[in-house]
Amino acid sequence: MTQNNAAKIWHEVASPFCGIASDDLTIEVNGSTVKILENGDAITQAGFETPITDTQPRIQGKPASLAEAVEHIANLFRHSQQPLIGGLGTDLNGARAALALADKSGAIVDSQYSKAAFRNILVLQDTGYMTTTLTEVRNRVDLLVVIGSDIEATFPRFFERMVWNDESMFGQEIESRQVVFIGKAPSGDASTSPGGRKAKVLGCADADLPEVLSVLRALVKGKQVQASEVGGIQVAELQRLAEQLLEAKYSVLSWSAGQLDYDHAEATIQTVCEMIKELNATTRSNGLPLGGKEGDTTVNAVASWQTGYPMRTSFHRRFPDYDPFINETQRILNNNEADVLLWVSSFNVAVTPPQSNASTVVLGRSGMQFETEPEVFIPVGVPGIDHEGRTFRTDSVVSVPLRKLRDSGLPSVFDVLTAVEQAL
Amino acid sequence: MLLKLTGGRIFDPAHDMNNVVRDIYVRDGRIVDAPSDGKVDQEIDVRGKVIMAGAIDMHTHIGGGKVNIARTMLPEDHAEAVVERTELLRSGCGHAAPSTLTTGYRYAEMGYTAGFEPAVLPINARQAHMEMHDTPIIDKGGYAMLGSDDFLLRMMAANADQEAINNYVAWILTHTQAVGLKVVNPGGINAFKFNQRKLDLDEKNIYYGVTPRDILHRLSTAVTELGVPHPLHVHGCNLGVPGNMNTTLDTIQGAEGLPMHLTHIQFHSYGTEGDFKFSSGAAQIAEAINKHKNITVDVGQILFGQTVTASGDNMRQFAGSPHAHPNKWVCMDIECDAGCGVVPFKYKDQSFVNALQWMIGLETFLMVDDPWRIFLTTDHPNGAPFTSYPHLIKLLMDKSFRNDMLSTLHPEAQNATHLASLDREYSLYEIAIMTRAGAAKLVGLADRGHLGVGAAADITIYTDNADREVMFSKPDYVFKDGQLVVKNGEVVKVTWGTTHVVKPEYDASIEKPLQEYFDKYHTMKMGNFKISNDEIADDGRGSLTIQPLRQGGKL
Amino acid sequence: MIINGVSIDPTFAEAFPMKGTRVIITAQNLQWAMNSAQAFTGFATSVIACGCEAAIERTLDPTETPDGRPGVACLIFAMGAKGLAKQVETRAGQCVLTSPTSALFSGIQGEDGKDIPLGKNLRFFGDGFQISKMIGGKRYWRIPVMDGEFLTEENTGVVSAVGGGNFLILAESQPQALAACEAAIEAMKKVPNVIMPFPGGVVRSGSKVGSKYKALNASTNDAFCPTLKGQTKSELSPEVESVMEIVIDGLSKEDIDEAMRVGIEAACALGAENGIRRISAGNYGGKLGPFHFHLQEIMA
Amino acid sequence: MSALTFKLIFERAQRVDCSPLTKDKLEGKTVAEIAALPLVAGRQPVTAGDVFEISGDDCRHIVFENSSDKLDFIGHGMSDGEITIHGAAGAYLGQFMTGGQITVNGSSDIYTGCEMKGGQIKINGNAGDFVGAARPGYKNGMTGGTIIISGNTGARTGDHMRRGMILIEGDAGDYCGSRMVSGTIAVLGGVGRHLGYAMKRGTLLLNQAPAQGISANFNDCGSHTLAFLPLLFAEFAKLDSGFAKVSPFSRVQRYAGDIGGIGMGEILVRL
Repeated sequence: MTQNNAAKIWHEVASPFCGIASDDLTIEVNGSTVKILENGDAITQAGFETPITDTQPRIQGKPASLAEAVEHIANLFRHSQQPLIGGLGTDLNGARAALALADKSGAIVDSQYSKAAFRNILVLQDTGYMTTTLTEVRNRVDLLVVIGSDIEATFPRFFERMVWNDESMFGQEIESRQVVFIGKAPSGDASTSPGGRKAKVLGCADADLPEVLSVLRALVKGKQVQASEVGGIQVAELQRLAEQLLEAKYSVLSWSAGQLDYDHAEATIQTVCEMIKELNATTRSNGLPLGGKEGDTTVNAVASWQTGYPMRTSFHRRFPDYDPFINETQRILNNNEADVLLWVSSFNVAVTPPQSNASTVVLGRSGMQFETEPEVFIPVGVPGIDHEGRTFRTDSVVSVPLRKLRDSGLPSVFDVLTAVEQAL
Repeated sequence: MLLKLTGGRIFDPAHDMNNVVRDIYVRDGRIVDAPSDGKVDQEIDVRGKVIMAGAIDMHTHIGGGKVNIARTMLPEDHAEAVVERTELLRSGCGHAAPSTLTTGYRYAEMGYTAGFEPAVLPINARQAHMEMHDTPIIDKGGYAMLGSDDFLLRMMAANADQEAINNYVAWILTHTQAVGLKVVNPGGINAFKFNQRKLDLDEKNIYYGVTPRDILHRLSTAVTELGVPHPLHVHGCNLGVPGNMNTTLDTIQGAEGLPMHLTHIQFHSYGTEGDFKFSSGAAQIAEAINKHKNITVDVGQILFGQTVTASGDNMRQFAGSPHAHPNKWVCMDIECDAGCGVVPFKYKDQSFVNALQWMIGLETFLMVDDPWRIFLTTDHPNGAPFTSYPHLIKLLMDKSFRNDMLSTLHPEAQNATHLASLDREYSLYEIAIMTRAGAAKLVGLADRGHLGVGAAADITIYTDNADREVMFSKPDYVFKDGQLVVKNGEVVKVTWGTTHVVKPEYDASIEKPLQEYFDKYHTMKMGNFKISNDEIADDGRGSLTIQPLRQGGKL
Repeated sequence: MIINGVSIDPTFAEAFPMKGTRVIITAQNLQWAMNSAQAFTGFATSVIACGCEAAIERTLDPTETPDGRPGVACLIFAMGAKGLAKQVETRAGQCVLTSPTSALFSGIQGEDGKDIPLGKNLRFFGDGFQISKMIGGKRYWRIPVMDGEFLTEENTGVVSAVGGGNFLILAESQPQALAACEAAIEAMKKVPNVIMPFPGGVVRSGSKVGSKYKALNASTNDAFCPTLKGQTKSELSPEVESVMEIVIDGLSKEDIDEAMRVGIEAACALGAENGIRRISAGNYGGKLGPFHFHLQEIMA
Repeated sequence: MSALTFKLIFERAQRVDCSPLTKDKLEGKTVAEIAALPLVAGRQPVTAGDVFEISGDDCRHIVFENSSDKLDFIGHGMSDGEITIHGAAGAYLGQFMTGGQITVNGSSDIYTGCEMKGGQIKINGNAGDFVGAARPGYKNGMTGGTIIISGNTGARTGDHMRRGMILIEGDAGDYCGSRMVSGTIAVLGGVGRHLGYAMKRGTLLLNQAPAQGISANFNDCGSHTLAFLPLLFAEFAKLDSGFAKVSPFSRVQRYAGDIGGIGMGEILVRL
């Protein structure tokens, strides 16, 4: 790290900190200080501008060289009854290295974001879905139904970029777009049209979403519904929405699985996805799952192509053994089934490892604070700031290149994990 | 290090060598002349064995979004085919949607040294390359997919001149790092977004007013004028629709002499005769292919069993979704670029339609005269997983085996084919054309698919065996770029192949409208859309091989 | 052989192999079970023209039925399993499915697990609303109907059976012949596994093989027709003025043996003093059916 | 002959795959041979003898003593015989079993009776989530047999269940009968939320009305006397279960749903 570099301005910078991977950021880098000049928001700001505080690996709290730290980790792996590679906030090559290490060491892999991701993956594996991607939404959506999610809280630029853009490719009058929220109401005004039209909100508690969506699906199919109200929503209101969905030319139903934060929310998502398929009998309608930040989509994609399975796969049998319930980080740690936890969180200082009895190794973003000092801590570079990388957007179709914006000298997750693998 | 392969029987159609006994010398990954001093470092006695160049699969869905959706969607398919790791090899899974690592190993174990992903959505090309990067041993490359992308359709609706379209095509090929151009259900994927449910060759896209015929003409012209060796790779209209043979015949006619490759032709050769209103159009299609020397095809043979269909053609995949087995499927609209549909499917030998599909594929193989213009594919995994190639080769080379199989199929379907009367049996030489020399020529790989001096030393050596399935399942030796990677059908060394691309020149002025288009309508910046050469090299394992353009390219 | 003054002919009844099944019809009360059962077994006297032979075997106490309601056991026989299936299905569809409060069960285990559809195809009457239930290894269908749900077991067992057991009662007068038949039937009804398929269990139109009319292959048994004593080669002595037959189908030869035994016994109990003169039986010379019921052996 | 007994030597940290320990796989083996069988327990190789103290010789009756909820796949694919477990059982108890009987004197973990085809599982305790369910990606949960739980079940009881019976003497958790294709789940105690969610067909028979009522994705079909219930209770009467002691009823309120899907499932509540 040198302090005397002249400030450098970067354009068209992609953000890995939010699942829609906005790639229009303008960023100024001065030494190791990063500042967003244009198109930032609360989430990208924290992501890019968190300063580097520590650069030195530590073993049991004591400074160590990277080589010593790597050897220490390798040693933990050699003697482990069952290692767990968790967190997995990383980019393409970090995911590749994690999987190679897991395969070699018989570890279990899981991601910090699996809880949310699996609400969609379990639907994919059961009945599949019809979905669309951001550019299609931006140009075609005429009715956006947001399910159980306050999108702007976690995807602050979603409405600005995908719904209230200046122009649609197909001559659609942008102001005519309809937005309906089911469940949570929006926390801000991002969903309000440029003309000042507020989104319609059919509010209900999370716990009522399963039934509300099932009733909506019944109405879309023209089925008789006896109830006059579900979860506090008048069935007549849902009937109107069902008619809107049937009339729309290109409706989009969106949810953020991270915000559908209740047990078995996949059942609700499945209801929505099956309804979408049914709508396509006569018109076009698509789902748009929103998520995928900080490597969430990336690690599932890489794991799928390298092993056939997404996260929550164990290699302890020398082949990929997938089990989304047994191979869940918190369950494993609660039951002391892993004795080594290798935690990767290269994007977010707040994503720290869960407390457990396992020997914990952290490949974390510089500045991470711990309640309990891990056995080993290696500050690693942030993909898209400290080294090049690639990350997938929420739609698992588009991936964007992440650039190296500064020369921090911090190793990448790929570097560290590859070194550990080779040391084994 | 000079390696000598002594006394093998060479089948090298690129040099008209049909079963010629000759020694082969390899140095630094290349085939070289015999050393003047006769000194070699290593010699392998391959007397009596069959030597061919490494096989090339010119149409196999091995990487990219739709394949990965298939993988994630089908844990039950993997569970029956998990692959244990070894000291040398990574673990993974096989069958319908195998993991990338297993894909590379399995291809190599069958003597294949290259595979080409035929449906690279430009917007998803980065992912396709990531997956191919993780596919060991074999070379790879992709065909970028256009034809339903709004940028092209906008140009066509605005009557842009061909030069501009050529520029756009060249720009796409360059920046998606592709080796060829593909079109899938031309304009149909786009039309589906406007809720059109079918689009025949001369049917207009309701928004753009553009027809599939226009798109095929524009794109095949572009490919030809740019000098891209691989002709436009066409997945035609009406895939799987009974009666689509007429559309296909019309497409062949409409190519107007321009080179065109019609892929998985089996799925496009259906008539409507008989009680089931479903019949074979293979004879008419084969006749048209025989007549039109500008046309090449690959078959997309189906074989019975569980697989998964993965296609950019979401219009047709949506139509086919009621047949999903097991009942789960995905359709996507993608980025004003294209779409995709993933539908698991089980081909049943007692189903009339499936049995006839099997017959139509084989009829096509046997009735197209010129092995340089027809290619062996199952459209992996759409017709069957690529691991069934040795079985397919046996069907082509062994008439009695073929007829034995035929006699077990749906009886009504047997009555609807004259396959049993087709006596042709492919020779080893013809197999070598189809899977090596012809494929390399078709894809435009100058230094692959042959055993001449200067060629890359991708060499497969088999023990001749009357049971061709056994023979082609397990080569004795496979060399990739001169390195012994497979011995007795097992991987002994893991290497990483190269990525074949073409780099046609284009006028940079095309970036002006593109920039505007990206900024106005897209959710990604043009600069981030482009895939750099460094991304192909990636962590150092990958490499780029730029294949020469055909002479006479306009730009 | 003479029992109570009644002579037992040294002849035999000749019977044929058939396929049979037992079904149980239950309802809210015995009357409604009976209504359904009577219709189910109606017009089923002879396999030749009816396609099957069927009758009520006996009524069932609620403790004896699968669903704890009053019920009726019916036996139904046909020449083969296929024909039996067709008859069972048609009759169940028209006479049980339609009958208020009824439910329909199999009352027999098939030989080697062989069975035929009972409600299996009736379920389609439910138009997609039918519900399948596996209970105790058996599949049942619940078919929504206007009075609630029609419950039917999916299949019923098929067993080999014997059809055409018979004996003839020769008496001095018509009322006496009938009285003897009534006594016989009353006794035979208590025998399990058999039915007497003709109305009231008694048939007066015994037949012979063949006819002077080419179109017919059976015709009146003139040798036993009392009014023809002088016109044909009669089997009847002058004092016999009326002959009636009891036909028996059963699940096994032994069951028919038993039914014939108790029936003849009851007829004979009335004795010569009530005008009962002879017991005989019908056969075709032993060429057509493998089962022979020798009257004197049965009564020995 | 005495029961073949596997006594867990010490509570292990990693989960143990006990699928090799069934009659079908052990028949004809000596205790020494059995002790030498490799078992998967975490990534370190172990043998059955490392994990269990093994005694007895009758593999028709296998007993697990000292059992723990980390012993997975007990009775995996068994076709007959009997397994008795003293203590807890882990995940996937009786997965794919086609016959025989498993008794747990303790509680079982997730996926009890996963995709089982026949036989009987009796849990004298509680069962975890996904009783009788299908693994992710698979379409059919249990397709036959009977699972009896004397205590409570977790969530998603009978998810994707296709045939067979699940009898819960205590309470059923949330999403009981979710995505059920057919079959019968009967509950003596209470039920959680989202009862029958996305069920296609099948019967949820409740001895008492759900405390929270029936949700809007089910329509009321009225009160009825259903002829099949006496048959069902006659079947219950044969079981070693609290269900044998319930006085049979056939008068129920019938609700049909989940109306969001094909809506052919039913909830029957005792009247």
